[in-house]
Amino acid sequence: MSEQSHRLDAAAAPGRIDRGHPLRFVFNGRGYEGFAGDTLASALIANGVHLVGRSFKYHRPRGIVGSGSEEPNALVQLRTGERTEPNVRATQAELFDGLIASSQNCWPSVGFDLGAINDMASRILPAGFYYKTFMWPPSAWMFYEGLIRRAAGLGRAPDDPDPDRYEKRFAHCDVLVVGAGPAGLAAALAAARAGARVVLCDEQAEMGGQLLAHPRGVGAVIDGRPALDWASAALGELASNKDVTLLPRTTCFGYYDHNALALAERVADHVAKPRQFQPRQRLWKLRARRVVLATGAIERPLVFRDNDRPGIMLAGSAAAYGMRYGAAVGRRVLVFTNNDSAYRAALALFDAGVGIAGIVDLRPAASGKPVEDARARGIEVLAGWALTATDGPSKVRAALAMQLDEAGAGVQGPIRRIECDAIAMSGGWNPAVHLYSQARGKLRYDGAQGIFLPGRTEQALAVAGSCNGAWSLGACLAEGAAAGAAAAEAAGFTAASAPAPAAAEENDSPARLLWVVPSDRPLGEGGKHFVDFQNDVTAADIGLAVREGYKSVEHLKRYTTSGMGTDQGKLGNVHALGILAEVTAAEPGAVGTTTFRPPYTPVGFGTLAGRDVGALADPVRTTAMHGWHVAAGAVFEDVGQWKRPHYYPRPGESLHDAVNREVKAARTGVGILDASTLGKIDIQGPDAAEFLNRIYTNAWTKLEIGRARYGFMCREDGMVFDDGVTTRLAAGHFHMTTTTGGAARVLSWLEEWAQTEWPELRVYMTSVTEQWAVAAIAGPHARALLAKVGTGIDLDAKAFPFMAMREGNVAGIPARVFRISFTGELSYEINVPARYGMALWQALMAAGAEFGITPYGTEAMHVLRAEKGFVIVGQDTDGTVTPIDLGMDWIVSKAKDFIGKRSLSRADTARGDRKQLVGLLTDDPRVVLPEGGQIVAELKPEPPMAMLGHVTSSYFSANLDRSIALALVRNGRQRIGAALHVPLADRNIRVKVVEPKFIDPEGRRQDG
Amino acid sequence: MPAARYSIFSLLRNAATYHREWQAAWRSPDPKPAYDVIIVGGGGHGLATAYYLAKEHRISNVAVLEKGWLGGGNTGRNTTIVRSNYLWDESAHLYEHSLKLWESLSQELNFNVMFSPRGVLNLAHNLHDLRELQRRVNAIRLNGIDSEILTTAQVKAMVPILNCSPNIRYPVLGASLQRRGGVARHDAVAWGFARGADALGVDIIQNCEVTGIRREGDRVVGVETTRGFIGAAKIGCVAAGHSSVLASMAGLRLPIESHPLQALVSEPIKPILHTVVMSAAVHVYVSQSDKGELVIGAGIDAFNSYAQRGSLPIIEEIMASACVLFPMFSRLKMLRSWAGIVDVCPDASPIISGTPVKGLYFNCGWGTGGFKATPGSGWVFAHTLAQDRPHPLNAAFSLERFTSGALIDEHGAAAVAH
Amino acid sequence: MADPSALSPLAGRSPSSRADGAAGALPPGVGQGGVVMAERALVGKLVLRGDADDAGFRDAVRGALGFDLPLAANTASGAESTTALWLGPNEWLVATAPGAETAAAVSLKVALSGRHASVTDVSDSRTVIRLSGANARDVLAKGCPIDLHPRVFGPGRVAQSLVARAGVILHQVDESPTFDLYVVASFAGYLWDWLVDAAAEFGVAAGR
Amino acid sequence: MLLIDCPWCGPRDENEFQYGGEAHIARPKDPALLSDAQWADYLFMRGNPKGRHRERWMHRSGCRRWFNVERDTVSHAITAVYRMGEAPPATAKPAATGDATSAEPRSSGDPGQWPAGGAE
Ligand SMILES: Cc1cc2nc3c(=O)[nH]c(=O)nc-3n(C[C@H](O)[C@H](O)[C@H](O)COP(=O)(O)OP(=O)(O)OC[C@H]3O[C@@H](n4cnc5c(N)ncnc54)[C@H](O)[C@@H]3O)c2cc1C
Ligand SMILES: NC(=O)c1ccc[n+]([C@@H]2O[C@H](COP(=O)([O-])OP(=O)(O)OC[C@H]3O[C@@H](n4cnc5c(N)ncnc54)[C@H](O)[C@@H]3O)[C@@H](O)[C@H]2O)c1
Ligand SMILES: Cc1cc2nc3c(=O)[nH]c(=O)nc-3n(C[C@H](O)[C@H](O)[C@H](O)COP(=O)(O)O)c2cc1C
Ligand SMILES: [Zn+2]
Repeated sequence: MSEQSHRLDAAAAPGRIDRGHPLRFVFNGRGYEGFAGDTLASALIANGVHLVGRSFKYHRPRGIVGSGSEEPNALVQLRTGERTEPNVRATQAELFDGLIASSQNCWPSVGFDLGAINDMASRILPAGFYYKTFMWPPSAWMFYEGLIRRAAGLGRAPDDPDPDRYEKRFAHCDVLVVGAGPAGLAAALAAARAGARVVLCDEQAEMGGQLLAHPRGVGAVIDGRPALDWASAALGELASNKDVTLLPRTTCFGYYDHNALALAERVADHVAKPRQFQPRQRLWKLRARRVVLATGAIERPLVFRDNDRPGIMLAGSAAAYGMRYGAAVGRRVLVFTNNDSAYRAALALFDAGVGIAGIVDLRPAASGKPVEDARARGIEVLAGWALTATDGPSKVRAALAMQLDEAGAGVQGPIRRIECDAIAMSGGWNPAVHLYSQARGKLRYDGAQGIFLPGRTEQALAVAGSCNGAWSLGACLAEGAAAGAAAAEAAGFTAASAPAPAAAEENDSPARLLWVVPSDRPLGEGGKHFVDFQNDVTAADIGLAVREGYKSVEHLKRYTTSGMGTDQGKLGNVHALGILAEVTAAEPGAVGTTTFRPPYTPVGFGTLAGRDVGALADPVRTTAMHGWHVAAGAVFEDVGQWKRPHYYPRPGESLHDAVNREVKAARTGVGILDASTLGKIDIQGPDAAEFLNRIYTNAWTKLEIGRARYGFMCREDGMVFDDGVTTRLAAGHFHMTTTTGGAARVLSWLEEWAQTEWPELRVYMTSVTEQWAVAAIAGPHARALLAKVGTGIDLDAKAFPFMAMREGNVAGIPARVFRISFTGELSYEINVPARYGMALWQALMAAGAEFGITPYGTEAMHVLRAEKGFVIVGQDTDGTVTPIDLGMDWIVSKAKDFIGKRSLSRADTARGDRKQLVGLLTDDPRVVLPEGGQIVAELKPEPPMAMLGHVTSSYFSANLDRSIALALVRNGRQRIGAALHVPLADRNIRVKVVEPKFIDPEGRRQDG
Repeated sequence: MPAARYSIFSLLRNAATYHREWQAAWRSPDPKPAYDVIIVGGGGHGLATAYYLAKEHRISNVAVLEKGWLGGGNTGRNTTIVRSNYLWDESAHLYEHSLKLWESLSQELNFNVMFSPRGVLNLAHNLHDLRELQRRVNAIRLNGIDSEILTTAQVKAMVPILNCSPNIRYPVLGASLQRRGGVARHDAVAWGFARGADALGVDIIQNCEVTGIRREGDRVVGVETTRGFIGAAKIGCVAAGHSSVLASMAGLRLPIESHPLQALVSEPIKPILHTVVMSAAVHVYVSQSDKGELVIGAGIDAFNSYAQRGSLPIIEEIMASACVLFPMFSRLKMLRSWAGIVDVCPDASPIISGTPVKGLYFNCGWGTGGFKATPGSGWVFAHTLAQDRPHPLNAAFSLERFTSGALIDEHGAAAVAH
Repeated sequence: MADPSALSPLAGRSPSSRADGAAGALPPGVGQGGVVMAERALVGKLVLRGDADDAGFRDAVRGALGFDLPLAANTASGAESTTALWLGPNEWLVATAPGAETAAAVSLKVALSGRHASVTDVSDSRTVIRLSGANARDVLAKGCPIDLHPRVFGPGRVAQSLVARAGVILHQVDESPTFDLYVVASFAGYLWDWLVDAAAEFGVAAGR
Repeated sequence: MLLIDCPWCGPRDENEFQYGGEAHIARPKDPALLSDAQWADYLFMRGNPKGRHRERWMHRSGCRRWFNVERDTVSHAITAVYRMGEAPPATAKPAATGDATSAEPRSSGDPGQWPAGGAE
């Protein structure tokens, strides 16, 4: 365990850490110690560790650049085993006891990485080099690609499933405030005091924003007391208000339509592992009446030669490590800036006991209070100078400085070497306008500051604080308070006109905008000026892209990959377009930004998936008799969300053994099928019959009460949509059945036509699919079985004919019994209220024992109906088939209009040689055609072969002791009797085309 | 005219001069007053059309007018899946023609489009899926295109990270595989065709939006643009999601609705997925790019939209499916999500066709799946424009089919047609 | 349950659905019953359709049920053990005590005879999950997009919406808060499991 | 995600609704009298405008009623909601296809409402 060599003195830099609470952690195999309140990055810095990772393309050594979500470099592989996570920003990973992390994208180690060979070869690897090479020989790309793939990528995915839990929730509020810095706190206070329901979120563990870390916050005074005291009082007030929700560790990552926002809360990432039932992360799906964006600003680097060495970091972050975490980023920190804020950082560091090697300021006439304060402390200020190079193999150890020429285009004079062990740079601050832009807010370019600011927006949102370009604490507080009050008012509350929290104003001198800091060598001809640290994009790459014509900012991004890393260019994007503007002599405002997209920072797949995985991935729908099927050892089939028994194997039986037994039982004894999943719709109203006339292809007006009829529905394009049997219960009352998959779809379809097209028809529809459990019994003994269980119905074939319905009490249970048949056998579909489904089934099974009652599953059902040539919509049809194609002309009314009728007479749809339903018999009765087999008239030794259609259904029929099949075949009706072929990968099968009816074509069996 | 060929040698040569000597990949000329043919839309299809017009038909007095930046439409925002395993003959022939062009496209264009035939798997999760896969595989094979069925064990061997447990909600029961399918680098396709077309004399004009189509009687004479009127007797509109907007400029309506289709990428990780995996039933399709991100396609938002943005529930849905199929994805992170505007036809097949207005042609309706067709689509459309009649490969993809009813319904079994 | 052969969809899960209370012991979770769950098994349910603008229809229904139908969208009305929930401008769900649905249906049909109106027994189509306890709203918020804050939603309010992947009719019964979730039978098992899992972090107890 | 104001239930999340495409496409009274081309026009051809679009929605997980919405297909701003059978708002002229007519926001203070904007 090493001691914390770079931890600052508690008196000079107390920070927000708990020095009484040490935590141990391991980085790259070595043990260290930090304190509660540290991030991994601050703890590493406290231990003097700067080299954290390797860059994406050139594998250059990289250190910590920032202190928050903007970090491009310090990405680590966090944790090990099933909880390992790649690409975690060390700057946001809170330290916990036992944390283990390692560097990524380096081999064998971060200190000595073989991939660094790319850096040596970098001269032939400029932006987009891969588009120009690796083309020969043509077959070799897959080889080159393999090498590229191995070199690319950053961290490693875990090998094992994620053991953690993820939650999601919806939330609603009057005012959402994003960012809990001074502006956000003031906004939340104002809105909450007005009585609004407020949500305040901040991506950091502790709320307070720059008050915790920025020189303009930490030492400041608000309403006469230390800023942090004010903040904790504000947070206390908010926490005690039951209509305020405080969400620390919560990133607002997406701003969607109509003020829908997405927030990711890291509930348990700061502990070794979540408690039982505690989610690791939680997704908040929030609908806000108003939004206040107080997301602050992100400091930007300076683009100077070799600006990527470990130890070179943002000045504000260097100050944050000192003041928030009590950690010194170096012992001799050189400050390089174009604006005043880095002076404040330097002063804060100096006062905390960090040596300052000097301040190099691009501005020739540095003046003003911060400059005077620095000079007063004896810090050397080099005004009008620039850093032209840096030195140090794995950490910066010196910088070279030269004087800038007047235009800032070149350097002159002697070179000064300045020894240092860290460089704190500042190129100004970019307002964090990401969410604002996601919300389609327009940006406005401020040429003086070289930044993009929120422009005008008509959205239900406001922007406040540094995110809006307010740099002084006082202005941030005032903007926040005003925005919060206005948001509450807009949401219907009355805000008290209390004065905003006040803080001293202190204005800065203007910054000097230099997109690229020149060095003594031409750009790209010595050293590298990095713009995008993670993806190794340099200023020279941008020049190259422009030369090659990739001048649109979007082309530039894609050609160079600038801004496409895990940080999405939070540091480099504005520089990239600034340089682009400079090279193309355009206005940065005209060049524009690339598109801001969700998420603001990367969000876990697991977080987005929530609990919709594993057992809860999708509802499992089961019928009232499901428990019986399970106990009987049924094998289930997924039909949509339903679990249906596929077959009921007895010990030692295969699928085919079981199905053969089941189909025989249904034709010789009695079989029983759970048909509960069929869709059922109760249709009532004086115009119900007319409504059915328009929906179904056949006519319904004359159907007698108590009788049933089979019908087809088409879509308006004439293609079969669903089918089923509908029964007339009373003059204006029908019971419709649909396919299992069609249940919901058909009801919606009926509702749509009734409500939108024919509101004059008096008809009401109600789904009763699940009101009724259905047992279908089929077979010669079906009537005897019913008689045995008792029905109170006259079962005589005349009294209760085929296609009729009777009400009775089956086995003492109130029932509707339908004499309809999907098997062609004597068959009854017994509907009972679902609560009695199990009782009915058990009664039938008990009474059926003497008849050898045999439960059968969907496979046997399919065989039985195929033996009869009954089609299954969705299997024998596919959305391109009309009722006429199925040979069902009889069901298509000539007399009346119905949905889809007109389409049937279109040129192509009326053709006589369309694909039509036929039966197929293989020459060899043992051979079962594969479903989906394609049919040809003429066999060729090799594909291609012209296809006529395909096998839609195919089974071995134990009842016929041979195979049978249904197929859609071009001009099939005319081919009956002809021989065709089904060529498969490994053999060809010869078939004969037959009528699609294999058993009992006259339909005698259904009468028993 | 930039003649410099790209190669490792040219890279080395240019390294010596610090890459200062590279020329623009294409010129940026001002529009001429008139062209023989105007292509509206600088996506992959439009640029390919121009390229093949010049290359195959020697018509190089051609302008490609693009309202924004080349490839900024769906070409630049798709999940780059390339395959030709389509059900119907018409589709299979068209996409297969395209796939053949892909196989030598980098060499043809002297621009590495990184076509990577790493195999495309389509998973089956229930018996219905399996039956449909069989149907497709048989049809595709008989059309002379490679396609095979894999068992669950074979799928597992090919994609070890896939959850092939029988105990998940929708287990993997098998898959179809097209080995010649894969992915390609989307941007490179646009840039490569642009560079190729430019070298043959085509004018590529960016930031030039077509705002009107000028007709004289029943024929077109040119287009109004944000850079003024440009004349042409033949106009080919290849504007994907904006096709209806262009059609309305000529007083036409199309059987097209525009919807946002989303996609997303994860942060880059070391290689874990070496093929393309698609599942229509649970709505997920995923591959891993050469940079290491997982590229994942989501569904369309149901409503018409011209905003290139989608909604979060679609992303939640896809992530749940992805985590069910690939449980170790759960701790990876979504880096960026976006949307394109797709032009959806009722039968999920494209329209490559003349119109009732003489000289006006449309190539659209590619919806969620036209990237794979880019070279083939340009090739047949160039033929159609040059000869004033369709090539046999695109004859069936006419506007007329909506009147006759001869649709090419690729919805049937595919559900998602990427 | 008077009739032992009648099984409710959650008979295997909810102790309240079984005379012996034995089945489906709930996993405990961490807290002490921040959420209480029970099935209200076999509650009677009728879908009533008719023209709300027709005073004759309203009067007839009042005559049959003894109270006025709720006419304001997403509200409920009722008397004693019968409740009517607004489902649509011409659609209500009438919930009765278990077993009382048949009589209610008959009196409605009689009262409405001769009118274009419909009464459909859907008692077995859906079941009712009763959710209460201090964290009931937190659990619902995990899957339901409706704002259930007391400022917006309160006793007597009804909403049809989604909870996770199940459609529900949500009825706030009292202030405590207690919610009745009417869910289609085949989704009840999923919803129950989903709720138990969602409630685990608060602790879940079985109610009656 | 859109916030859609169901004419009965009030504002609800989009995921409770089903989209029903372009509104006001009446089914021809006598389809048999139409030519194939006219029938195809009814069946398949759509305005698909960029800008103001009148479309149908159904409150699927709610009251199950169909209704009409006027929405901008670029900004997604909803400018009107009206019941089946009701006339579209008179003030708004239907957008010609391709014409990105910008709509006035319902009221700038209205929560959750987007103003219309131009193309991306
Ligand atoms: C998220 C997503 C995933 C997808 N995944 C796949 C996939 O995996 N595989 C696959 O094969 N396909 C996929 N697709 C579909 C595929 O991207 C498209 O079909 C294909 O890229 C269309 O190419 P295009 O050149 O026709 O259109 P685009 O690239 O969109 O080009 C059309 C161009 O026309 C321009 N334009 C429009 N109007 C005008 C005007 N008035 N004046 C001038 N210019 C105009 C546009 O700016 C645009 O650049 C996907 C699409 C999306 C959105
Ligand atoms: N030039 C300068 O001197 C300068 C520059 C920048 C800031 N400052 C100072 O910084 C302070 C700015 O105050 P402020 O309140 O505007 O900003 P802030 O930076 O104090 O607070 C912004 C907060 O928003 C959070 N945040 C950002 N994006 C988020 C997201 N998507 N989701 C959740 N949280 C997110 C951040 O974690 C941060 O805590 C002032 O004190 C100001 O003086 C000064
Ligand atoms: C295949 C593919 C891979 C992508 N990879 C990345 C990536 O690594 N990083 C990134 O930021 N964006 C990536 N993108 C997304 C683009 O940044 C961008 O979002 C997309 O092209 C749409 O453009 P827009 O967001 O500018 O509208 C990728 C896009 C595609 C199509
Ligand atoms: Zn509603």
